[in-house]
Amino acid sequence: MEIGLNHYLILSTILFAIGLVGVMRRKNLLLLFFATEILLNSVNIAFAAISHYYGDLTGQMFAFFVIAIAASEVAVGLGLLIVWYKRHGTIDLESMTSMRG
Amino acid sequence: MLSPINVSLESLNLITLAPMLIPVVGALLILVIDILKGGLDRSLYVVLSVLFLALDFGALLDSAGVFGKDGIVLGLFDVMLIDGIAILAQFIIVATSMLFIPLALTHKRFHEFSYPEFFALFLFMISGFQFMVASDNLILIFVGLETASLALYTLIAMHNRDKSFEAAVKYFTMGALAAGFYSFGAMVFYALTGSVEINQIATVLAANGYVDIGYVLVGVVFMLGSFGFKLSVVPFHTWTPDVYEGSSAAMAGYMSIVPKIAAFVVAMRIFEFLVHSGIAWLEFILWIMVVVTMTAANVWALVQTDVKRMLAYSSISHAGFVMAAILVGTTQSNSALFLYWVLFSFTNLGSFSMLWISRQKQLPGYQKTDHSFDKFSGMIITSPMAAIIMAIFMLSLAGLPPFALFWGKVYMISSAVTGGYTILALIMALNSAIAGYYYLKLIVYMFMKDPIASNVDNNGELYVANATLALKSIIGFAIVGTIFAFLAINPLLEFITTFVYNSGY
Amino acid sequence: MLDHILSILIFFPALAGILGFMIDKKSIRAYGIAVGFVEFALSLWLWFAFDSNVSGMQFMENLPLIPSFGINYILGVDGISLFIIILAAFFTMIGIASLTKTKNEKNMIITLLFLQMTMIGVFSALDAIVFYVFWELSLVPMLYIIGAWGGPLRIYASIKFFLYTFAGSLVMLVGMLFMAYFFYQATGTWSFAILDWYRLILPESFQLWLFVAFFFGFAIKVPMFPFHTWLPYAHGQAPTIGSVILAAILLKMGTYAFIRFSLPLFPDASVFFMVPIAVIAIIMIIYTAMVAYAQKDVKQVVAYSSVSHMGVIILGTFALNVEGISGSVFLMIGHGVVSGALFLLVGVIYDRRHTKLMSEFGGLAHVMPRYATIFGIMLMASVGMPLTINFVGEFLSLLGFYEQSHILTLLAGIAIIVGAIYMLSAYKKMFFGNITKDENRELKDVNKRELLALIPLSIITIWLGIYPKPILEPINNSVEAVVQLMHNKSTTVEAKERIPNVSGIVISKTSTREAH
Amino acid sequence: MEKYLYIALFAPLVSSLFSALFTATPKKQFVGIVASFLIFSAFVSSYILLGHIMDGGEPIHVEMMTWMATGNLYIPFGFVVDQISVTMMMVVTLVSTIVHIYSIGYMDHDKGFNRFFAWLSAFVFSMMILVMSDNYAGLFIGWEGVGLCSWGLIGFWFHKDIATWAANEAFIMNRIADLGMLIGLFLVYWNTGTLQYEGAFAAFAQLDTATLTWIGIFLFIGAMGKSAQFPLHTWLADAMEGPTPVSALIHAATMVTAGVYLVIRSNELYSLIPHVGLFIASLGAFVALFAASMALVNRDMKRIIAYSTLSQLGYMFAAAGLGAYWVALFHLMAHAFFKALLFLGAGNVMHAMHDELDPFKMGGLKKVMKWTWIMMTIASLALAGIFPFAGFFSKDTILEAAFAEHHMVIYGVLLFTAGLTAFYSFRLVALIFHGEERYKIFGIHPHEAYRFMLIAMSPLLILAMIAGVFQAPFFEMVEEILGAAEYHIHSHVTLWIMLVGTQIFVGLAILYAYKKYGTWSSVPDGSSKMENSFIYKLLYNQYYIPYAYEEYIVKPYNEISEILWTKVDQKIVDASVDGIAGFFYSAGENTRDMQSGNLSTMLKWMVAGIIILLSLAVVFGLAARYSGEIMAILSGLGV
Amino acid sequence: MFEAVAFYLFAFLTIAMFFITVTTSQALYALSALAAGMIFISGFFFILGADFLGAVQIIVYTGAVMALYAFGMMFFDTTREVKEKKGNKFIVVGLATLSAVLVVAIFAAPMLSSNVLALYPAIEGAGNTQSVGLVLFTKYLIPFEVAAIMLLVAMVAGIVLAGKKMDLSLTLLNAEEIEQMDAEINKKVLS
Repeated sequence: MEIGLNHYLILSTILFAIGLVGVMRRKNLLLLFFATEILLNSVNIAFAAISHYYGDLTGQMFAFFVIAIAASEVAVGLGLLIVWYKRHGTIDLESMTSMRG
Repeated sequence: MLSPINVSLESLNLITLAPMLIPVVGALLILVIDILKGGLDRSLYVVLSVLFLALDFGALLDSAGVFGKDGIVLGLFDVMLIDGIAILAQFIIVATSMLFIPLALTHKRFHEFSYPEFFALFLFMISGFQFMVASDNLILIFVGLETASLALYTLIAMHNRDKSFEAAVKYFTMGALAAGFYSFGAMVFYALTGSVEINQIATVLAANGYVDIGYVLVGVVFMLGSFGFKLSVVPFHTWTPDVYEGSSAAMAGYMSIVPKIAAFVVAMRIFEFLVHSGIAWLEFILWIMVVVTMTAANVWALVQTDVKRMLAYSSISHAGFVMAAILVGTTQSNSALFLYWVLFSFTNLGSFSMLWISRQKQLPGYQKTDHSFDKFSGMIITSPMAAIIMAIFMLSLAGLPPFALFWGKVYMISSAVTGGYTILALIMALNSAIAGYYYLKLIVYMFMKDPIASNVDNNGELYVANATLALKSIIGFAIVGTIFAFLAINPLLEFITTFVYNSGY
Repeated sequence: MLDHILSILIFFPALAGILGFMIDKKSIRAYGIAVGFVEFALSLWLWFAFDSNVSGMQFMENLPLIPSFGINYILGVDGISLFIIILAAFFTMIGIASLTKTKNEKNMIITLLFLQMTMIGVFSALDAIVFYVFWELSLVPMLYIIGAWGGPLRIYASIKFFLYTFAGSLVMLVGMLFMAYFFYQATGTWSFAILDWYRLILPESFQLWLFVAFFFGFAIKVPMFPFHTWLPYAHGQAPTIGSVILAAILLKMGTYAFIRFSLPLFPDASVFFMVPIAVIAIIMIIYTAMVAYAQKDVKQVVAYSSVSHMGVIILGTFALNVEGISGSVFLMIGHGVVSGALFLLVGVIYDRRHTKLMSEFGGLAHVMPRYATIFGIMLMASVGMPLTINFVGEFLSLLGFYEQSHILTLLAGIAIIVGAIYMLSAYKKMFFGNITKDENRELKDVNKRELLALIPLSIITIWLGIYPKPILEPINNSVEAVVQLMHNKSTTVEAKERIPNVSGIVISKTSTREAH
Repeated sequence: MEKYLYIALFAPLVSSLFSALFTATPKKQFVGIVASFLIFSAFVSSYILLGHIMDGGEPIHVEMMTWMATGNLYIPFGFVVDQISVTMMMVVTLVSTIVHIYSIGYMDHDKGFNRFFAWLSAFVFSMMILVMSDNYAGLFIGWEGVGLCSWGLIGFWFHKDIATWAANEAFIMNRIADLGMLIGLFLVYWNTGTLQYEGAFAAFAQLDTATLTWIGIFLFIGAMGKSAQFPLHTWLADAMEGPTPVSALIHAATMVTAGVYLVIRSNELYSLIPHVGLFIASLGAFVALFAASMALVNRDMKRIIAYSTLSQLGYMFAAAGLGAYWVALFHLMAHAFFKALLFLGAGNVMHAMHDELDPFKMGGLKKVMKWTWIMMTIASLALAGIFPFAGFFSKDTILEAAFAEHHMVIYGVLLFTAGLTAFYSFRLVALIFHGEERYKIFGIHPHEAYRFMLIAMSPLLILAMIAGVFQAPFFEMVEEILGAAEYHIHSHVTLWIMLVGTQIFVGLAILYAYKKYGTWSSVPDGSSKMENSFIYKLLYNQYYIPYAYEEYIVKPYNEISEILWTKVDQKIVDASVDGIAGFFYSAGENTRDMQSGNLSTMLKWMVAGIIILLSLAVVFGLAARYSGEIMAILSGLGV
Repeated sequence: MFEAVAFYLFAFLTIAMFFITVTTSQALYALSALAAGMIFISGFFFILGADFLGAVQIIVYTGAVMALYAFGMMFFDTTREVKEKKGNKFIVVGLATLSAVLVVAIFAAPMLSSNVLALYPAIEGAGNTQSVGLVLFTKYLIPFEVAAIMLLVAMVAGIVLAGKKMDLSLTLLNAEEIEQMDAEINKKVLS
């Protein structure tokens, strides 16, 4: 049973879908951020796999930068959450509906 | 074993980096100044920013000269791609930024402009956008995009009130999702072609004759999702009105222009070859997206009660309108995109600035939001000049000749006509009529309603509550540009067309 | 100066308008009248300098604007546009002169000056985009006039007016862009110059589509049934001056554009659509006349009567022969004068009673004999009494169309019956009978300021009815050129038959070379 | 001679403008005098021109200036004085001079004295244009001009609702006919290339009969309106609401005969299409009878005379239709004299009776109004065609013409009508001037009119008596242009039998009228048997035609207008426009909840967008991949 | 064979962990599951020979990011049970499943263009880290530097947002209050 690229791609897609479920489902912003991490990680697997099967390093590069980006996002995201939490004592996204229509 | 790699300095073309590095240096300098001596006045940072942006602009002129002479320049292992559209986009980005940053010098003090970090982040953001447009490598595009976006989220939040945090969080979260889409899309393209460079992707796909059309489409879908978010294409637009409302008016105006032109350039790079490859599906989808975005945004704008939010929807609609250029995909349409955006930048920044100078800190009872329509009732009586200027901006946005955007619209619709998209051209034209309604609504309030008593008493002070010389100059500049645009269209058009054409678009 | 007289005519009022901001509120009226007078004098000079024997464009100006896209600032007048320009200058002048005291008089006068710029611009532009610029721009001052000084529904009316016409003209814009594209395909250069377009012979199928596109813009402006509903609102709500200018000049833009664009550019399509358009015109004539009859508000009567008369103009235009088109151009002038005067007259009574409902009046002839007389003259002109200005146009229009279709002309001729019905009944309701309302007993007859506007109009009405030659002759010369051009350009057999070959007209007179 | 032409033409205009200057001022006696003088000068000029023509002078033809010229169309203000027009000019100027002078007295106490003269002179001017023009367009100017003045004069007492209503009715009904006329003009122009009589007549010969028939029909429709022929006749009776001099001038002597004039003027056309002529003649005969029958029972003095006018117009058309143009013209002239006289006399009576119009409320007036009585009696005799008065020569010639042309039905009808004419005329005279003085019940003190009014009327009286003398010279004069032969009944015996028989028949009718009404003593109150008979009601209600017009044309027109406005224009046309706008607006209102402000929803929208795009991509991708198979399946299905 | 076993094992584990992350109502579980998932993912990297990436994954994600999140959790006091609204679960799951099924359906078909020329091939004989380094510091030098800027931006942003500067909003204060505040600051500086 040979593990081909498709296996990894399918795995990646499944994980991506799980991430999407999280993104859509979570009302707590922190947990929602977790889901976005899942999204990025799932793609990373695919990149690494493609890179492996093509024998090309670009995919790993991409994955590397994705990790960097994910890390930066966490910093900014948490910063925003902290400010919000300081004011409102919650990080539930239901508390952010002052603008609509 | 590894052999040492020899890289000649000339082959790197380091000069291609100059325009991006200048704002980075500026940002660092600002941070350093702040560390050395805190509490300095914002005017210092404003002027410094303007100076660096001016330098940046100078560097761009230089790049433009080089491009005019030698054509497309690649640099630093071909990661940097300085072609016509990159230069044009950077011109728009830098010029708009130069117009924007003096808006910090308001009469009232607002949180974001009081801190040097704002200006540092601002300059970082500009360099991020510049990297984004000056490359066809999906990785650099991604990194540039994220640099700019992260800075932008912070800039929005720094307005420091509940709505701005809310806006920043919404923008951020959706941005994270869009980043996921982007990386997934890039992954698909990489899987298909083994490359993350757009021209390489195009070459490989063409060589394969698009046999894997299904995969290509998946990649396209995710890319559409990601750039749809950036360009606020329906249904990825939902952040736009909230974010515009949450941020300061000046920032909202800025956001309606700069991030979008950057995204447009990248979208052009990605989708152009796909459209040309004759993927009927993409054409169809883009057609639908353009039409839906234009129309739906207009329809939503109709029912707004706040001017800023209305303008937010209107800029969604404008973006949809301009998306048509990517669909049409001719040299004329791509030139039209830039022409339109140059003209749009004047007008839209001007109109948001008009909101900005009338920004109050405490809202009177009749006013629910910062810039509700009621606020502008009878403005022609209390401050006629401001009302006329605002009206001209609105008329220009509505596409009424001879104001700036009319020429953009004409050229854009003409490109659709030339490209064979007759129905699209008609829909684009008729959308202006729908849009006319909500622009007129403001004019109706300003010119045809009776003023609110308290505004009459203080002689329309409300409308210039925030005005300083700097703001007035910017508005003056915008209004002159808006009215007399027709004088500049010809050179602008020739310049843009040359650049776009020589870049191969 | 004559070389640039058109530019001067266009931009003098605009400049005056801008400078007008600096003038004190109390003195603005005198300023407005002075500017209006100078402009009118200039327009008369234009007429004086105009060579009636030349059928082509005169006083041409050509400046590059966006040459790389073929947009140039080209101006010129011929017999068709000359008199409408003069009419525009004239009406602005007397409009300002007869302006009653309103709030924000200064804004009103400055707006009127800008409006004048756009009106003259439309009629002298020879580049489609420049034409479009003025065409659209004319909406803005009108929007303001209706919206700021109008009646209770003014905002609805003004927005409706604006958006309706705006939507229509956007379709027209697309048509123009197509036209330019076809020109580009044919010649390899972009051009929006109308005279360049005249040289382009399009296949019939293209003509049909383009005709339809242009039609939307023009038809809404005219306004043709069923696109006319903005007009009653606009007129009903607009202040007197707004209605006057709207009826006298702005509506003429549509019919003028038919002659300037649709006919010479798409002769085959014009023939193809002749019958449907004639049917619409007839519906306009009869239907709106009946609707006018049902009105309670005298201004609405005049408004609907405008639509009805515009139907006759359209019919004359689509007669596609010299008689009909000359007649329709003449009727544009005639209707401009007469409907303008009628609206002024309605304004007179509105100023006194602040109502326009006919049921509020009755027996006014007892207290306001001069008013009744002038109203009567205009009424008779409106119903097309011979020796008034309208008759010439109506007669020629119907006469012209009779060549194309007998039965349709017969139907259209019902205009003279139904026109009389609503006009006379309105007159009867207002002026005849005994005074029933006490408010009407003490009404003052027309004063000097009002006479200042009404007397010249009455004189013109009768003078041009008796001796239309000074106007009809230049119109005729230019129209002959248009008809000949259409005949030469037409490709289908039917069109060749329908459009007469005007013998003896040397087409080179209208040579497009003058444009370059 | 041209000078006289211009004087004849423009003196009335000057008069009108002069009077118009004083419209806003109180009554000025001199306005009437000046106006009358100017009209008189026109009469003198016309007389000189008549002399010129009678002497066999060339017709005078002038072209004053261009009116309309475009394309091939060329219409000048051209005027011609030939035999026909000079006759008309004489009639018009003579009657109008008399009416002007008469009006000075009649309108003595009226506020609108000056205005009246302005209108009246304007009418004369229009009429002069009508008859003098050398082309159809000029004729149309006059045609409409007289219509306008008629409107102004019928509605002269504009405070009276019924008067203004009648004015509008007259104008609108005429407009219907004018449309026909206009179409006729168009036909003439497009078939002959000109509207000049000369050119058009010359070209008619080359045209096919169908075209000529159409031209004839449409021009005649015009004539029908102006001359109030059935079915456009109702306005004439209603027009009697105007001042009586107006009725005399416009609705008896001049304007209403314009239709006849048109037919006579276009004799070259109608000669070519005798079948249309026959129709005209038949209609004329019908109207003659029809109008006379309504006059029998009417109880309004002026209306009776109006119906009589209508009836006489029928005679004229009958003559013209049969090709006896000169007879028609002669009857036109003679009729103008005695009918004007009749009307002016009626005016005197009205004055005397304080605007009372019901002859049943008068009676015995001959005692106080001797001159008026004489005049009206003679005018009635003339109308009835009693030898040797004017009517005898003109009307009997028509009968002869009908007889000679072997149209026995027309002849019979006309003959019968002659009897009716005599009856109703003398019914009127008897009721007014004879019998008991019923007016006393109403406390009226009648008085004779001003002397100068009576003197002004005297020329008409004389002409009504002696006009027959002119028959021969008149025939001589117009023979050349109207080219018709004298109508001689082949056998003298037949002729005499006819003449005498007619006279006796008419005489009996007069006697019957006198017998029945000469001693009338009460005011009918609608209870008598006759008044309740069907025929009486039918005739009294004018065959219910005005009622039918009101019910089936006017009211539906009002209702349809109202429906078109409130239902169609507002509810359909406008509502659909607003509907489009409303659709967009409500679309915005209904979908704005998509922007719920909830981040979770926004994220879901993004994902949903991706999913939708993906689904489309999959569909498309599958379709692309299996396009061959799909095509195969589809073709298998027979699609 | 080993590869297959490892793949399925790690696949199962990551899917399970991430599933727990998005479904659990306990924030702590979610955090732990996420961290575990991240580590399992690094397992894939090692299988695929991307050693450097695997190491970075563990260090950056599990080390830095997760630590940050953990601090965040403590700050936000999310240890208590998180309530998710029910009701639109169907939409959520439906959308996600649909997307997964769609993409899987496409990917299930064999990748045809697997004969792509590697532009930046792993260098024979060099370790993964060395190869990565070589590419990173030549071709991807600029993205690398930009990423540095990005991290700087993130740092500045984090400091600004989470720091004291945001505590008092100048946007909401009116002019007098701002003046007063400035005066106090000046006093502090002087004293």
